[in-house]
Amino acid sequence: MEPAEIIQHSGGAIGAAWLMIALPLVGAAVLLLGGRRTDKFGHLLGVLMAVASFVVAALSFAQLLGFAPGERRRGIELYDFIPGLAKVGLLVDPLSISFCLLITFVGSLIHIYSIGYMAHDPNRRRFFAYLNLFVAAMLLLVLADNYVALFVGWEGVGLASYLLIGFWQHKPSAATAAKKAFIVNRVGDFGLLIGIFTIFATFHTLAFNDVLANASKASSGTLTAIGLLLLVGACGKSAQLPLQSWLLDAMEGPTPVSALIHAATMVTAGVYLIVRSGPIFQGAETAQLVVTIVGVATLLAGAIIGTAKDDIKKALAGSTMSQIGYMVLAAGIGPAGYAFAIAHLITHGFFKADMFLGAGSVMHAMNDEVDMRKYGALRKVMPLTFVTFLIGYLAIIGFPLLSGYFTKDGIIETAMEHNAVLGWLAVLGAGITGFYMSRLVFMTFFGTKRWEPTAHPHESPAVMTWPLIILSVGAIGLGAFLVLGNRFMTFLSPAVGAPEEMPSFHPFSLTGLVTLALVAVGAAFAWVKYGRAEVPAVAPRGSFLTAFARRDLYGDALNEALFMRPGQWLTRLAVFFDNRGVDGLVNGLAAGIGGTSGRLRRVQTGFVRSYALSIFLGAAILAGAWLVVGNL
Amino acid sequence: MGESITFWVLAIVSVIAALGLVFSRRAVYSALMLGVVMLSLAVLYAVQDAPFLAAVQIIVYTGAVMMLFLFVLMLVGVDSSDSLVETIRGQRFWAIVGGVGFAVLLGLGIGNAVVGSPKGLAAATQAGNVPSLAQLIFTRHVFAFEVTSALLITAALGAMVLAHRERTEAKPTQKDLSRQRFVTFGRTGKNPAPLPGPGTYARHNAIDMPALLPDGSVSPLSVNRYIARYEESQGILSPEVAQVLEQEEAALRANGHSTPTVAEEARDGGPDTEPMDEDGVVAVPVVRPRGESVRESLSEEDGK
Amino acid sequence: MPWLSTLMGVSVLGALGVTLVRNDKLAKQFTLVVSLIVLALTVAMAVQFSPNGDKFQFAETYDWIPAFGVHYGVAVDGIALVLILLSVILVPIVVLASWHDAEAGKRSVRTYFSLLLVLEAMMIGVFAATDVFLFYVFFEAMLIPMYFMIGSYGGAQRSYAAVKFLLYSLFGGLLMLVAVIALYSIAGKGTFMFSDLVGTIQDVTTQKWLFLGFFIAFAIKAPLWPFHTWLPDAAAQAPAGAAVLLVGVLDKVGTYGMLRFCLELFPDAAKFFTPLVITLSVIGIVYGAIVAIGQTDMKRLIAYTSVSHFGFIAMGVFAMTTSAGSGATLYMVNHGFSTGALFLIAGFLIYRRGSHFIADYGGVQKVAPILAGTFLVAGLSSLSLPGLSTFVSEFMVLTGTYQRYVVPAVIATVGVILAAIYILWMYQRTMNGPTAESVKSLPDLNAREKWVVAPLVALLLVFGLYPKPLLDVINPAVKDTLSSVSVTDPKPAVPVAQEGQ
Amino acid sequence: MTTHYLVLSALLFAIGGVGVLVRRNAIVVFMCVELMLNACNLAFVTFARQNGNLDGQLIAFFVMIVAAAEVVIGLAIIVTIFRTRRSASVDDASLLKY
Repeated sequence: MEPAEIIQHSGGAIGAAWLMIALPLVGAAVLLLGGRRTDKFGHLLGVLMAVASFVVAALSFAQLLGFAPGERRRGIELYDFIPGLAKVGLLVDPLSISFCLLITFVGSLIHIYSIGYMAHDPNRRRFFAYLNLFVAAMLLLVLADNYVALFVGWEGVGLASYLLIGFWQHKPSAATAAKKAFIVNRVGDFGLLIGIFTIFATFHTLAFNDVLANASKASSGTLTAIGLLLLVGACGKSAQLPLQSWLLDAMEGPTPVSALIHAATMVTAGVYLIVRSGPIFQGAETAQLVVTIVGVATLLAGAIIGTAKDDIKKALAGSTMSQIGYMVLAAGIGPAGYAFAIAHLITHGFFKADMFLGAGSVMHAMNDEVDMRKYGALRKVMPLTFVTFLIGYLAIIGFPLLSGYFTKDGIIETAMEHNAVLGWLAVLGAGITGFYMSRLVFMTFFGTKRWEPTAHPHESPAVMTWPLIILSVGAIGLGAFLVLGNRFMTFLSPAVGAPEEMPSFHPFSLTGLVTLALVAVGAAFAWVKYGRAEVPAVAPRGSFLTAFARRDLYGDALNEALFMRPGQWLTRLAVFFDNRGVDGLVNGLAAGIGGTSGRLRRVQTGFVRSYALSIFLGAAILAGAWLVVGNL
Repeated sequence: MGESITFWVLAIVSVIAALGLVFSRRAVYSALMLGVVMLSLAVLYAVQDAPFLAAVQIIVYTGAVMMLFLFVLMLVGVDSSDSLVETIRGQRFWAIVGGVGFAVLLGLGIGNAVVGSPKGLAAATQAGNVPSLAQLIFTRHVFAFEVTSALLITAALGAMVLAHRERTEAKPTQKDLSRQRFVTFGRTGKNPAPLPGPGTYARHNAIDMPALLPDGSVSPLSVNRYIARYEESQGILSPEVAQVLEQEEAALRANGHSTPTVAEEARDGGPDTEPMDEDGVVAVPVVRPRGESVRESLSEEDGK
Repeated sequence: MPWLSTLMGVSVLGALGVTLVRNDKLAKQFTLVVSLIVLALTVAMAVQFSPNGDKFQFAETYDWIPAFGVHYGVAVDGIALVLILLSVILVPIVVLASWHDAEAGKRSVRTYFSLLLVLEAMMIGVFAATDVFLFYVFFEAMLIPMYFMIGSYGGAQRSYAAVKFLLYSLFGGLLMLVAVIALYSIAGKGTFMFSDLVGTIQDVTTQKWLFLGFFIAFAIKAPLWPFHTWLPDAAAQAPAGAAVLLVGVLDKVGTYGMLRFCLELFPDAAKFFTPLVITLSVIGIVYGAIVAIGQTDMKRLIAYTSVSHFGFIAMGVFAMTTSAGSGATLYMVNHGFSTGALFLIAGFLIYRRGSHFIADYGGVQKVAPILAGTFLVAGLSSLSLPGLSTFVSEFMVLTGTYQRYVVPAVIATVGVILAAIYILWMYQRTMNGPTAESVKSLPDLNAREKWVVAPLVALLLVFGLYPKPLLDVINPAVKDTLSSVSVTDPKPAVPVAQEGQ
Repeated sequence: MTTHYLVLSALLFAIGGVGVLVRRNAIVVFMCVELMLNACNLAFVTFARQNGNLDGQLIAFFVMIVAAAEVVIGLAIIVTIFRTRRSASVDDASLLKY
């Protein structure tokens, strides 16, 4: 089934969809330009704008549901952005509205949570300004109806991410992490940009509508090139191999940021891009294959990294990488996988945000300690945090009937049908997930107290726990709601197309049982190692594998050896070459002329008579020349 | 025919004079040679229907300009003469090459040029040479003429400015000079009093008469060395004066000095005059650095 | 109304007026007022410009040297108009920014501001000239005020930098003079008017030689690799305000000249040399960026980023597609604002701390958040962040170039990554991290400085989101230029029936 | 006859030129310059007669005036230099060098 036609729309909530972007943008502008004057109400304004944006999204959604399924793609023209290249417009369709709801809803909750989390930070207003900026950019990314506007949003979220990772800029590690995130993302953008150039050179338009409807007319070589280039962009933004290295460092940012940007929304933009550009990938099998390989590789790599991290946020970040790997895998499969990719994306947004915020709550209680080896036995002190975290945990490992069970299993099943090798690797990933997430929970909430003497943990205030509760509700039920009866797939199909045959849900398929078994083994292994046994305060050295995982699979080392060192060397060489080579040539020329002149000036003896002699001889020569020429 | 004769005579004279101008060592001779050239040219002008210019040539050049030259020569020193030894390498060779080459080239050019017979100025000077010229000057070229007047005034002013020397300190008064004399006396024992005039106590006051001291003996101070030498060479030196000179010579020899030669005395301004330096200090003969080059050129001449 | 002459006349009269004012403070205020009047007049003129009317508008032509057919001929098309706008917008900002710059040098304040106004008149003249000889005169005369601004009011090595700047530019200018005279005599039209000279040189070999004469002058001015080494010295030594005008406007004359003269007068030669120029541009983009990364001096770093950016502009000019050409023209304008902001804010920072070495800073964000924030915005515009105007132009240049030259465009896109490295690394080293002891007491931007930065940031943002007003003016002019070179845009591989595009 | 005058003029001019070059006494150098000027004047006067108009004579007249002015200034300069340097040699005034 092909995607439906886009219908130009005006009026109603959808006609005002631009407000979704504009409201948080205004919030950000007021807070940034207003300066200290807005300190008092800055956080409230930020929350208000996010919630208002959610309201618009919800109303739009409601209006969209009012149309027949085939008429649910609504385009809104805004203005002529770059004459001849791109007009800016919004595309409200099931795909984008799903994202909008996720972004604004989770975003609003995290805004609320941040009121409590950042209560003591003198720059809270600026924090909310950046959060608002992020929400605006992210919404532009998903609502854009062409690649240029998408790219604007794409870079906008990158900027917000940069600003928020480096929010505590006085910490050199935070500043470096922010810069790294931006630069690695730029490498991805490099691919995305060239992809866009290729699209323009091929189609002479950048609007989704025109490009995607005509994608099948282009040669498969072109489509493969475009697909791979878009994948590079997606890898950068979604922290897929080989551009994954920035995500772990990005945990330097405040925890709500990690929850919103580096778990729930921004990092899934790559998945959005691949799904949105579906027709291009469907015309290029090689590109699709590469997408699935990247997805599987990343889901395993993320999981392995997650097993070895003692930093609670980095462990969660590894898990995020891994889960996005699942989504990318699904997105690479084609229309059969799109719905599961997006559904997993949404449920992941809920449970991962839930867990990140839970982790934030723990850190808030433990004086911003992130080392899990210094936690333990927190379940009694922070019961609410514990329960909500536990729900998120169960959801992610795929505990039956919770969200992850439906969406992740859906992906694994689809992958299994598509390609058995990929499918089994995805199953293996699920098993590892069971291990590292259990490890995390056991180390944090069970076992004995290994607290620092100064730590006095306590439950967080209501403004922080209520978002946790709401998110955990989503983590429990959203999966079942979306997947059962192919509800989401049907909803999404006007936007991304649908497979020939709707999948049916088997509660006890072979794959599902094997997965469950592997997860149970992983969890049990974690219980043996970290739940029952004493957790050493200092990490044991561990095997080669542990070191491998701890050092992020040597990703940073590789980058350093392959790019940074040669880059530094190249830079030094270039500077030297510029100073001595290019400039040296010029200065050498100048010095040469100067030297020659220095010698030539000796001719100026100061004796008036020798000057006169040269004049006289010159005159004689002139007279001679005149005679010769005159007689010719 | 008459013109030809005049031309050839004057041409030869003027070329020889010009060569003399260039090659004579003494500047005064050069000046005279230049005068000869200018006079010859004046005649040639006259021959070529330019009587006014001939007159101007004589009046302005030979009269005024030449006088100026001689004047300056006197200021700088009449008998100073150039050494003709060249100091800049290759200068003379190339100068002569250039000069000869230039002359040959110009001569060739002119010689090759086809020149008809002169038109003559009869038509142009119907009103006479001077009135015709005057008419041109005061009509067509009146602006240039007026400008030249400005030029001349400027030149006159410029010459005054250049030649004027600002006195940087007060002129020494008689008191200063007198004090200076006694300072010198204290330092060198030189007689501060005026030299005795010739003829004091003597029977007559001719320049060759040494003054007599009250005891009737000859005052050595008053003996004019030039005249004494002359008279000695003529054998008419009076015995009193001879005696004085011998005594003086003996005294100097005892001190390890030889008798100063006349030339030396003349250069130092003679025995009677003590050169006063600009600073008002009586110069010790050896210390006179600024005049060195002049003296060197003099001694060069002496050597030849 | 003779708009263009009025603009220049007001500037020149203002410059004379400034020298007559006895009081330094009054002189500054007077300069500001004059520059604002010029700005207002220019805006009034721009409003009357009709983008789809005649190619050259507001034309004035008077005989200047009739014996050689030299005219005083001025007029503007879309390209010149936006560049003139750029100049007259930057001048009041620079005046305000340089309020105390001249005093530090203990030299005449009035002379500095007077030179600024003279420079403004010449900048207007050089973009407006429609007579090739007049263009040359302005092209060279512009050097004089800039030479004095660098040489008298610059940093420690100012005389070295000023002489280097002058010699480089003169060298190029003289080559151009030769070409101008040759053009005049070979064309044999007895006139220097641009419109009469277009299309007169048919012989390709002749075109090539004349093209080189013009191009080398422009490449030095622009500056294109490898003629760039004067720029870091001059920009680093010049006072911040002069550096802004130098890099923001004066150098644009080079790229403007390529677009106006090299392309239109010598179309065949331009096509012949395109591979060479594109290669030089691409080298410049990557090389400038890499060298910028390695700089330790803030102003030199910014100067090298400009080398990289000028590569983009030259590439856009010679890619000869509509979008690349318009993008390059827009890039000239945006780069003026972007680099201007960067130079000025770096100038404020340097003025406070007294050092231009990056290593002497750190953690400024904490003590001067507004300064740091605006610096970041300026920096982000330098790395072409979408939402800021530089993105639009860079995107257009790259898209346009990619249509015809895939590999150069791809290599040039690497510049996008490198830009992120040099800007963010500099920002991190100066603004982030623990606050260095020496900057603990740095004051934040004062009101005057905020007034300097605000318009630039506003322009970057407005044109970043809505570049249409500029592009509407630029596009017809670029299309006209390209049609006179007789090239057309490549056709798409997959034609798409578009609605309304 | 004209040719003879002109050759004489050229000869005198060349001699004057050589004199300027070989003599060191500033006054003599000056005299040689005057000689050259006179040689030129001779040519002017000759051409005046050759071409039958008075312009040549007129120019010669102006040359004389200028020469007079020049001599006045030149000699004043020589005197000044002599007063400070005690020398009239042009080689001694050789400060105009590298």
